Amino acid sequence: MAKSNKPIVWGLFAVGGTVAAFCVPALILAHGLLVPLGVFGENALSYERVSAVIGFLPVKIVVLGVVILTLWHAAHRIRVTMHDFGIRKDDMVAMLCYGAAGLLTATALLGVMAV
Amino acid sequence: MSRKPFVRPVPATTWYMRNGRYLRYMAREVSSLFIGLYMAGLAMGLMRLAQGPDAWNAYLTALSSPLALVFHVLAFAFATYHATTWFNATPKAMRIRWGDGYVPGPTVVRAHYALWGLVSLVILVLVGVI
Amino acid sequence: METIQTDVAIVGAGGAGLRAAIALAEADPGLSITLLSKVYPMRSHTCAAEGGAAGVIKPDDSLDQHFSDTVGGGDWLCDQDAVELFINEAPRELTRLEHWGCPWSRETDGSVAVRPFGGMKIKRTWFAADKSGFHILHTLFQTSLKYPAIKRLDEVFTTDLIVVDGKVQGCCAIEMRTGQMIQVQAKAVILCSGGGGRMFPFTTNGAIKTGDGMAMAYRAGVPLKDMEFVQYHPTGLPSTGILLTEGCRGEGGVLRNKDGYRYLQDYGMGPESPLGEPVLKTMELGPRDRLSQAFWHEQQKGNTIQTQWGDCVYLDLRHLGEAKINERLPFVRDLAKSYSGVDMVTDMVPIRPVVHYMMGGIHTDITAATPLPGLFAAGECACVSINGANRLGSNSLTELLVFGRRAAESAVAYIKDSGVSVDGAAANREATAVEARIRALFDRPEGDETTAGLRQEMFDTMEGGAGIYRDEASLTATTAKLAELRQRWQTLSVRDKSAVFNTDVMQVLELGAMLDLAETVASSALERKESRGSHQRLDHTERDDTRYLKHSMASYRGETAPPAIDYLDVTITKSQPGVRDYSGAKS
Amino acid sequence: MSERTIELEILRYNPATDEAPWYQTYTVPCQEEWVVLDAINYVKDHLDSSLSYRWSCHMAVCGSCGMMINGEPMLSCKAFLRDFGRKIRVEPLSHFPIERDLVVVLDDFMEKLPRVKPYIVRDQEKPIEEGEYKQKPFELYEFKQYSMCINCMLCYAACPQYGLNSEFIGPAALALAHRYNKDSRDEGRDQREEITAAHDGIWECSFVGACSEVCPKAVDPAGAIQQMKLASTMDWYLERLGGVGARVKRSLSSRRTSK
Repeated sequence: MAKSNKPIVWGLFAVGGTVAAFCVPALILAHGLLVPLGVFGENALSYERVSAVIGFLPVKIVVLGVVILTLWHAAHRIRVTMHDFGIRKDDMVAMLCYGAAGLLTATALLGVMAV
Repeated sequence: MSRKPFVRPVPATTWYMRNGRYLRYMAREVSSLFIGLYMAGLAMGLMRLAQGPDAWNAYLTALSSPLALVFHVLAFAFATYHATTWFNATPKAMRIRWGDGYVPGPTVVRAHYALWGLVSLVILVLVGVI
Repeated sequence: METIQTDVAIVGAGGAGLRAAIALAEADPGLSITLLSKVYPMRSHTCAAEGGAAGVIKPDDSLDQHFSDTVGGGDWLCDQDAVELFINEAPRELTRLEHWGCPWSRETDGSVAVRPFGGMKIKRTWFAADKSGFHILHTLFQTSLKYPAIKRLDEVFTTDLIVVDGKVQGCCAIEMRTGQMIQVQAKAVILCSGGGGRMFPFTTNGAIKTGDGMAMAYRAGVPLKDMEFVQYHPTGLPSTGILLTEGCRGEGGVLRNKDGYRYLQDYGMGPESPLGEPVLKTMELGPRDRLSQAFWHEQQKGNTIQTQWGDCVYLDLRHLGEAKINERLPFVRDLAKSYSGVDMVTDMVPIRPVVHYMMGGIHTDITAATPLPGLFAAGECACVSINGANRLGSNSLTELLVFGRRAAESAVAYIKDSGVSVDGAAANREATAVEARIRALFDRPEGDETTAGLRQEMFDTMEGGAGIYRDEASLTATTAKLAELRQRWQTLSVRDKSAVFNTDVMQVLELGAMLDLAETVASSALERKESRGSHQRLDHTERDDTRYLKHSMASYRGETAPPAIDYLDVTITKSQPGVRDYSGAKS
Repeated sequence: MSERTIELEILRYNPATDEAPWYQTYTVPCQEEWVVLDAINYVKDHLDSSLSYRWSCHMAVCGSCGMMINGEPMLSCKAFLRDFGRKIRVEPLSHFPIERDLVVVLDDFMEKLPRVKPYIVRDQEKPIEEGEYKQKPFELYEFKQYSMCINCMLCYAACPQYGLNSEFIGPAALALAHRYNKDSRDEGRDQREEITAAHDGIWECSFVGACSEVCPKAVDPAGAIQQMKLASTMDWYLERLGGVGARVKRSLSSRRTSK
């Protein structure tokens, strides 16, 4: 019987899951809730400041690392979750999940590198 | 042949309704949908940043819409749930040797929670300062 | 009826059966092996053994010492040639098990650790914490999966041997899942079917230990040897009979009566050893028969604790400390906590003697062969006899290995030397008769007798008349009662008429086997007018070597008659009967 | 001696007469300290001799008497009545075909177990004369927990992935594979990976963790499977690193094996 090729994505899933666990709750809290609610003031995440910070290469790498790893973590787990919900077309689900993760990876890469 | 084993079917789409353990598992798995959508939004945001100040400001405005806020409240809850389940399970998957045994699971879990607190604080401060 | 043809059939897939199967597969890969078991192999009762397996490996030990401990422990009723062979083979077998992956507990340098055990002058009991039997069984079972030649028939209840022209040519069995009869035609059969402790109400034995194999051999004409010797384990949980390993005492646990007094010193096992420093072969490290008998005397004196499950004494392990208990005795700690609500780290555990092991069994010679050509036996169902009148703890797990393998080798030699072939037509006739007998059970008219009712009466009479202490009156009453119960069994009907997994018919057959065996126990005990090892008579309190340095042999005389009791000389090679001394007075 | 009466609701199924399983309720007088198995034995002995179920040791080590008790897979010999109310529902283990009453068909597990080679595999056997393999306390500790499995099948009854896909090798068999992989005497991991790392092996597990929660012997199959995933993932990447990866892999495994 052929060995499964799941290790490729599972490695990303595991590392991404750890990164997501450490970073995502605080990120959502800060960037998705506190900033829009004005807790950090009117000028929080202003274009100038954000683009200046992301201009640094080390920051680019960290931000991309968090975003991309978390995306692949989510993509893999969504694939499994679809199976758990009774959707049994695993090949198609996998293609959609990983395809979306790939597209979003490219989007994030393009975006960050262009800043 | 007198045998006639009876097979009880497992409902493929609703099996997890059978008990609380499975429901908690599904909640953990569903966290990936929220985390994934959130990250998709963030990736888009980074693209908007590259497109210039107007695009970025429109993105920030969109973030304050009620719909976005509701989504982020939910996403925050699921992401936190993901984090706790993830940290609690870590010592099972990764065992760290310590003398003639392994670092006790609860110690590993507590260390993760401490680090999580620290990372979260850094993120909050950074976003607050920026 | 389905017919299976095989070279060797093994009945029972516990430690001995699995060891025999592996030995057969290794002896000749071309051999076809059929391993029948009424349960899946990993359910076999070997899994419940806790303490360990004895074998000489340490430099301070010697084969001679293991020999004299065993022979003295058996009150000189052991066949000494068999003991010698056993002791010589023991270390190799235990090492082989280590190579197969058995997780033996270790010393810090990585070598196998040994612990003290009752009646052993030197530490020589290999152990895997307090689940030694469990690990041995699973190691053997898992290792057996390597050999495709071993064809298992799991959950197949063997009912009878097929005997053609005075030779065993297979066996008949009920396939539980279909209810169909199977005949396994074989050139040789090895019985590894375990003991029958379930004929007593309070026992460490699992429900499956109903002595079916012993009864099968008995009905086929093989004498049962030394059946009066039934071992009580001194430390069982009172409510359930759950075993608390002798390792508890090996690690330093002590027995106390209701006043907290270590009473064993009053029964020739003193002087009292300091707490936490057990002295080998004295006090709590005395043999099981002596300890159980001491309990009985304490009970007579009113020094026991009355509990809702009867009289008890205390097993005290508190001084060992939590760390040692968790390392060496985690399983029994959990058992005592769950089933008796007592944490042995902080409290003393109420315990009482419970039936544990049958020294007697199917008569075999030193090669594991029975007098019936083609039939071999090993393990608790057999009596070779290395255990004599009282088995030392940790000898039986080793016995499974040594004699399981030996039975296999003897079976192979028998097949090759005798050039035996199976007479299929005659075997089929025998099997058809067996099938008719089983079918007839279903046709018995439904009367008032119930399996549970008869079983309870058997319990009562065995406990009352053939327990730790016996006398003429109690044994006469018991034999009479058992004769009556065997009669009444003839009218016991199977209420459940269905085919698939019919445990009702299984219980009827098991009860029949137990009643046959119980009668051999009581009759042999009645005839042995002396006290020796686990057989203690209140009316004949001394050992009598002139008349009874002999094996008793119980032979079958039909469905209604009691067994004929005969005697066979004990083989003595180098140790003349002496005094069993557990006072620590001399070496 | 305190007594109580319970209502035992038992799933019955006789293939000869029943189209489908049904519940039968028995009123059982019990002792306070009884386990559910004692109550079932009472039914068998005094109320209904046709009830079929498996049991033997009554001390949680033979693994025969696994059942669903109030929906939870448990050993009935270790399910104390004191932990339940007056009404107790007993069913055969989930995810297995019912042979009869509380007896389930175990063929599937018995067929899978040998496939993971649950025994010591070595290139070269050590002669008995050379004595035992040395095994340091840590080397024993590393696999001991996974050797405690009694094959009671509670984990399969708890595992939803096994329920959804019976091709899945499942928790107990995988934990046993892990037990031998982690044994310092063993050299068979690569052979076992052919099965364990294939589609129906560890990758069918989504780490629900139910197996470990119901395990009566604290084996933690879920943990074992995650560790196998981690090791298998490392292998996958190392195998694709060419010579360097192969060297790292070799040195990782040779460190473990006692010669």
